[in-house]
Amino acid sequence: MRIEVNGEPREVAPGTTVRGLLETLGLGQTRVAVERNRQIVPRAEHPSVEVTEGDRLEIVHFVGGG
Amino acid sequence: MRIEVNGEPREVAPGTTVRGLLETLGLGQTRVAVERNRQIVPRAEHPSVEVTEGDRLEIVHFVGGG
Amino acid sequence: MRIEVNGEPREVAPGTTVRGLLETLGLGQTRVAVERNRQIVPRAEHPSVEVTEGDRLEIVHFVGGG
Amino acid sequence: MRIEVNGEPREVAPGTTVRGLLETLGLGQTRVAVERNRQIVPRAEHPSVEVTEGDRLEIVHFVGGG
Amino acid sequence: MERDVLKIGTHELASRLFVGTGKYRDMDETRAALEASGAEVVTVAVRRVDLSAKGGESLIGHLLERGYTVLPNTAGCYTAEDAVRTARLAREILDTELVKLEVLGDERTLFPDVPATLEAARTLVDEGFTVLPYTSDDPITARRLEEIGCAAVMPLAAPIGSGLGIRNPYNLEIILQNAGVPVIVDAGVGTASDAAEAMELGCDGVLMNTAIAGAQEPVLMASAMRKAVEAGREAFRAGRIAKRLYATASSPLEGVIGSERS
Amino acid sequence: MERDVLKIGTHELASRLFVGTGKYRDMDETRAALEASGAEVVTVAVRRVDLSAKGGESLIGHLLERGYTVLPNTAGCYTAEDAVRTARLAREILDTELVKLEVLGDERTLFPDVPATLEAARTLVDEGFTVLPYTSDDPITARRLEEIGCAAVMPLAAPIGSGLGIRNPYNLEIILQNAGVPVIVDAGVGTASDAAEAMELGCDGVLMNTAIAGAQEPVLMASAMRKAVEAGREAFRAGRIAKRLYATASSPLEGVIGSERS
Amino acid sequence: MERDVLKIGTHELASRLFVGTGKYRDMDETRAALEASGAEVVTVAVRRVDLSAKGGESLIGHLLERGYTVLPNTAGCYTAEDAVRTARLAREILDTELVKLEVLGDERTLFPDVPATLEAARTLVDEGFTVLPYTSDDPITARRLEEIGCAAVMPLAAPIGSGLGIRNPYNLEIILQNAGVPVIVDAGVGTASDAAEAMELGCDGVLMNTAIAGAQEPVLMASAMRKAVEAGREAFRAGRIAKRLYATASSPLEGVIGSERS
Amino acid sequence: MERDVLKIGTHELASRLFVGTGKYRDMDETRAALEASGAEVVTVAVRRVDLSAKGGESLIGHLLERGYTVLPNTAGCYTAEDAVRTARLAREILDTELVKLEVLGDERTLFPDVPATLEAARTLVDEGFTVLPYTSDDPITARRLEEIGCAAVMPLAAPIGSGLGIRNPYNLEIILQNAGVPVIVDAGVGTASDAAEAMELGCDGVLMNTAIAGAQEPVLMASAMRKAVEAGREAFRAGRIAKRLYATASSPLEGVIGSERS
Repeated sequence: MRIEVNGEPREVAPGTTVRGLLETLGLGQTRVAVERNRQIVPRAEHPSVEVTEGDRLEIVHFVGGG
Repeated sequence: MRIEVNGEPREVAPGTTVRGLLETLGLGQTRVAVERNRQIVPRAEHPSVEVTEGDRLEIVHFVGGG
Repeated sequence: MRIEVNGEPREVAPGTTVRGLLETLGLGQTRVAVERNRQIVPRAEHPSVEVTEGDRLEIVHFVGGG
Repeated sequence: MRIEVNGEPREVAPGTTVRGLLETLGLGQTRVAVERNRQIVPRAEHPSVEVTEGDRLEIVHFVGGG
Repeated sequence: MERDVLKIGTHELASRLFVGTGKYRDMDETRAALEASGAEVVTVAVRRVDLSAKGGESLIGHLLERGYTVLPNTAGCYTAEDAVRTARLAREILDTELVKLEVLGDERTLFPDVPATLEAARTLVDEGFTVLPYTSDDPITARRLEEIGCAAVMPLAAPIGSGLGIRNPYNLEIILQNAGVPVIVDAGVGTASDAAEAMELGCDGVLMNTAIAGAQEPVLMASAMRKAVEAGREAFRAGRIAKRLYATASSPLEGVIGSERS
Repeated sequence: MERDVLKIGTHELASRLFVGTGKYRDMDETRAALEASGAEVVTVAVRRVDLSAKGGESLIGHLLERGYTVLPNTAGCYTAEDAVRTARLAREILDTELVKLEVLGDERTLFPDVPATLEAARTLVDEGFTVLPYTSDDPITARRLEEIGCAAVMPLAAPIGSGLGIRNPYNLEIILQNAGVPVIVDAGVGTASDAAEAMELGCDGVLMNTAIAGAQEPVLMASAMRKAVEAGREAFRAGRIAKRLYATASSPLEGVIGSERS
Repeated sequence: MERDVLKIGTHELASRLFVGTGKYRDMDETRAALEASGAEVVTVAVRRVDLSAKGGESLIGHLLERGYTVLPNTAGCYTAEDAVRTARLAREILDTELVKLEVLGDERTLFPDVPATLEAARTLVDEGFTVLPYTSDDPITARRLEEIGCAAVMPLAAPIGSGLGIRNPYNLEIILQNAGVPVIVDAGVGTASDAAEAMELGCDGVLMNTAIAGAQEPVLMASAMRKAVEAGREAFRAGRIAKRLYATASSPLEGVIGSERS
Repeated sequence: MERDVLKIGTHELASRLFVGTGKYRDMDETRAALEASGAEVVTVAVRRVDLSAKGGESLIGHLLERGYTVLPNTAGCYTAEDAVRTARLAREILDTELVKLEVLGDERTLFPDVPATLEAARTLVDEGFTVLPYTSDDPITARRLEEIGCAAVMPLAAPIGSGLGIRNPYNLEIILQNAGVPVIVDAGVGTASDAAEAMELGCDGVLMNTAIAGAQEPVLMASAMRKAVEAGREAFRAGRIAKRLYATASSPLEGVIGSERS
């Protein structure tokens, strides 16, 4: 199943949750926020929300800035 | 017939035109612009346009300014 | 015997030493410097140097300043 | 006869006057001032004053300056 | 040397000093000051006719007779709507497309209301006005006004009538480097050197009123401003010397008398 | 208005701009720049005649023919003795009592040697010279020079040829408030607004050379400086408006359209 | 003396220096500089996770562990929409209502887009954010932002990273006199005296990043900035002496030796 | 980091703030302010003992007990002779070779008399004093004082007690670039940022009295000045960022959300 993460195409298994995706990406322990098709997915819903074909996700975190 | 000119009430005869009003006010020879109920009355129409009961007119000219 | 101290006339007994004068003035324990007729009298000589008729003395100390 | 003019050695005939020297140097018509051994030679005396062996002359004029 | 002309919209101007007509003691002083300033463009305000007043002498009559280019302003307007209304009335009075757009933010600073100024500028440009907007010294706003189609941008040097001079030459420099339309400093000039400085920065003109009308001798100050604007413009074109921390002699180093050196 | 004349010694001047004659490309440029500057007083340096050089065109001849007042300087002198010697030679060349006294402290800053300047000034005043001394912006030194009998004092605005402009207007202000002789800013002016600013402070004149001769277009800059000095002087006499942090409107507050206000 | 606390929204701060976390060589330098700065509030940016990169050391982990108050910014956003989106994401990451709002006008000046900043501020305030908006030094815009409900206003002193210092203290003064919320100078500070000057004007705080991170020795500069902000604040509270053109002696006039005077 | 020590003559100092002891309300305030300033060197004046007065509390006793390095001044002297006499008396009181040499030019400006200062400096150096001369900001005079053998030079920033701050940083810069002895700004500082600025220019120290004693809260201002001098020194050593007209982002340009850019 094709989705887009941070502007790049990715293959994920059907039924993958946001939480699952984050773990796959090695971001299980990282403080991030996730936008799915421009809607924020609250952390609490990461385990339940499944990504679907064509979803565009943004996964962001904090970096040094002024 | 009551109208308002530059914020003050005035009595004018029915059928008074803008042009006529200006002359009454001694502004026949002065460069002014006239707004009638927030719509500009083009100079060309001053002789034809009649003021009517309750009209609110603004008569403005140029003064020194920076 | 008349002398002048800090611009004011004073009577002192003949044979008065600089040291004696300072004590008389209540300056025995104070850090001061003494000029006698525009010549500094070193502290070591205060006990020995006698003031003489007409001497002009300056007794100065430190005060707050910038 | 050796003299020095503006720091450089020169040969001149004995009996040469300041005026004569200036003419020799092509400065007859130029507004200059002459110092002879650090003493100014007034213009009026140029024709009469003779330069002598070892004289040090300065011949100056105006140039552009701020 | 080719003529140094300032083009604003369709107008070609030889004088880069724009002057206001407010705050003078009387018409004679106004006349004399305008004359001494050498200005070609003069600003006027739009106000209600005072119906109780006797006619008196006409400012506008004098200006037209002398051939000044009249620049109506929207001074005193605090909303885009009032400014647009005022501009339209001005055009109706004089059949001029010129307008000095002012939409003010508050009465203490008389600084512009930036969003409202942008909004009014859009409307007036659409209606065919030649818009000269009074604005802050913010380079972003200046560029937006140019993009909207204003014929010039007129950043303030300091608050209107404050006489503080050019408070932030850095912003003006940025505006100038990025502007494709004339930049005219409007407001804040206090004395001649302020006007010269603005021109030396590369500004295309200076607009002032209080600095002249408020001086102890307005006519003499008008002459000073005329010369200052010309001086600053010429200095800008002449190419000033670079600044150095140390000195460079103006007289020759060679041929100095005094043995220790020559 | 009564004529605004500057008196220095016995000299009465209408122009308050004094210009140097150094560093120009050639005599034509010198001529044109002096002309454009409107200056009446021009400075020259005293140097050894170059005996190897062909006569060439005479600067001094031109200056006298045009009726300029020639002000010889002692530029390049680092001791009171050399300066005095140079002044005497200058007087011998031209029978003028005028001298611009410079005794320099070092070659990098070309700042004056204050004690040596005071010493040379004493000697030259005693010998009947009309002494215009180049000095630092130190008010004490300026007063001493006046007490000695100098006809004017000429504090620097910044190092000679630096173009930094008036680095310390506060010192100039103090000098001006305490001076009984003309105060002429000498050195440091870089562009027109600097000259105007000096005059607005109340200075009686400005002397410059590099700012004009070193500009990319010296003749145009000379014209700019003429206008700037006149502008600054007129602004000073006209009485500028006071500075305020807040604004004051230049258009009437009454009669604005827009109901919420009228 | 009572504690001098700065309140922003519900936050009480003892340090008035806000620092960024960008541009440091590495985490060690970041750590040491933040430590030396004494700052309690530090800004961070929101960016996409680089999926190709190894985890590396976590900035945010360090900040939280040390108890810093994290202030997410919307740097890099050029529209109100992007800024709002970024703020929401930041809140989701950290459950913080704090946001440093930046909506930029262009990439060369990084000056704010005033209308877009106002629009984004409205939205974020409505959504319950504690909004600290980066803005120009325009007093009108500052007041609008306060009216909208921003918890502070953060006018720039000069362009971000320019190090030019306070280009227009007059505008800051006007902003301060009319502000009912804390005024924090954001951007443009170059060195310690700039920070002290901002505090002496009465600003409630200073935010900087490049001035520290870009110094040759960031940690030493961080210490300098900490002291400068404290010094400026204390000087503001201590009430400086008035400025005078002339001198006033600091040593007694009486009792000086030297006959001519005593 | 190696210790940052200031050497003057044989004295090694950790604090670069020198403070006067004049104009305080009483001894308690003096004590507290000196304490808060962190200064090691404090200046005192030499005056006639008031024979009519009761002993009162001794300033000098306190200073010595606390281990301050006492720097006697010659304040109030208008001739080289009086200054030398005063210095000798000071040495006799305290067996110190230190002297802050002041020879004043007049009472309104309290500017130094340059030739008299040079003369007195020669004498005192010959007599073995460690001479710290108060001088104008003239680079030539500063160099002469160094050549004479002064242990430091102390140019004024502005008139004593004026609080105008550094009126001419250009001259200070030239002095600093050419000095081989410590340069300490003496007089004119008004607030913390002035002191920081002096140190950032590269000055080795700052001496002040009125700025602290004349503040509404002298003790708080003393603390401010301590921090300001440290801040300025650290900023100087840390190497500030260069000044740029345009901006440079402090947050990363990569990874911003918002499709139009990422």
